[in-house]
Amino acid sequence: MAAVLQAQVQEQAFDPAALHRSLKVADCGAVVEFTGYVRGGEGSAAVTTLELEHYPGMTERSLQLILEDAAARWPLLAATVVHRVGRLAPGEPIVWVGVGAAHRGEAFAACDFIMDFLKTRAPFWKKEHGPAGSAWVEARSSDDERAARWQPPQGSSR
Amino acid sequence: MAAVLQAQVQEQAFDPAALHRSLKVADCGAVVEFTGYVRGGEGSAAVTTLELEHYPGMTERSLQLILEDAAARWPLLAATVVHRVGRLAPGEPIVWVGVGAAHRGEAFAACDFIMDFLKTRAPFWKKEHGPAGSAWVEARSSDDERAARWQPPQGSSR
Amino acid sequence: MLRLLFFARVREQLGCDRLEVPWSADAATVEKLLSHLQQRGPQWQAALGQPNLLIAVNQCVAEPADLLREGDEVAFFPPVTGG
Amino acid sequence: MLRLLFFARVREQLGCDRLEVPWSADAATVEKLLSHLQQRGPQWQAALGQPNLLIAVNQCVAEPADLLREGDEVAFFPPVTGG
Repeated sequence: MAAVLQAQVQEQAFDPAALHRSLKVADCGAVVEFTGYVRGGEGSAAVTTLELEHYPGMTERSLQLILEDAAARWPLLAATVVHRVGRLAPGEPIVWVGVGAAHRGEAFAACDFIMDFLKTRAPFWKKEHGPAGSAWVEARSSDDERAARWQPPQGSSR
Repeated sequence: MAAVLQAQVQEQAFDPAALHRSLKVADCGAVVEFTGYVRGGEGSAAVTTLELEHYPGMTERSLQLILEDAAARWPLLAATVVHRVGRLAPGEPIVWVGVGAAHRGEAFAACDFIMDFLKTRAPFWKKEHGPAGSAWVEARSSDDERAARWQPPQGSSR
Repeated sequence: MLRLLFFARVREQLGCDRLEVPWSADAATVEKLLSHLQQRGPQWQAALGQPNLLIAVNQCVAEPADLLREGDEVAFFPPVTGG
Repeated sequence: MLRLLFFARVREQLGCDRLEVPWSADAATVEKLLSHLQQRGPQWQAALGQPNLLIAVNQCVAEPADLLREGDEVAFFPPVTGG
């Protein structure tokens, strides 16, 4: 059975309870969810607004490809990713990834994998605004290192 | 800052949205949640009721110790585990584990760790009832193998 | 007195969920108590003779050589299967 | 025509979010287009000369030697930072 995959990019807030319910397909035994929030920082790094720019079209496409990669690596029942764009305040949710599977091993691995590739492949860019001014967030090498943990699936030449 | 740790054992259903909110302390950037559901099985393995027995007192204590172990290994802001006991139907949630942290790496690792030790250390026992009769669920060696992935924390002699 | 508790399959096999026995100097370790209990009859031999049996003393998993003291709570159960 | 798009820091440095340029045989690969664009002035040299610049052709990340065809959409952007 093909996994139910959903990728959404939107300005408005999302409803984790409804997203969770949509993952509970078939004889689902395990759901793993990740929610990422805007952090407020402190002192000279304080953030009052986080601005999220993206590349409409490529964003949705890259999220869908990441979900398809995950579903090809693990026997998933369902996987959803929702990413917000526009202006967000500290404490607001930015991103939600949920995975439903028969067993927890694949649900944990796939959720972690989807976040790693979202962070390093999906065309989103963050700009922080605060009392000390505005600055684009720099890409972190730790994100590249996390993404590099995932070897290509067996039998794949990618 | 000490992590906010909560362990609950109860017959009634739980409210994931309220549990999630209780994890969002301080400047939380990442929440990872696991929800385990009763699976219905098929054919001769069909399950109509899952019965969960536990060891009152030791159960709460062992869950609390698992949370403390996780908080000693990773810089967590909050971690909660809720496990149900009594009689449950297929599709009902059995267990919920949520972890809040500044960054996603530690939230994913700690949530996965807590589930592995809950599965192998906390005194719960499942009995399946179905058209083919009733049977205690056997412990799975795959759960022991998952728990063995976690080495003692550096500097610990345990 | 020792307060003995039996759970899950062990409880069902014994038809017993709790039992009080006097503490005695010749059954003052986990393994000695266990062999005393196994002598209560074939059901006890079967239920408590399983190689994967777990024993907790005062709610902590115990080793065979651990000492027992007056008033201890000793629980016998199969491998756990929660989650 | 090639439809060029610029995002985030690159967009700000250029003061430009999109541009149409004619397709030409002498700028028919990603790297040739890039060096043509860098010749538009110092701002273009700076914004498009960054070593970590990413380029996508028709919404897929491209390599320098990739061919460009009439009508392609070519996007220029810094490393991504979503999530």
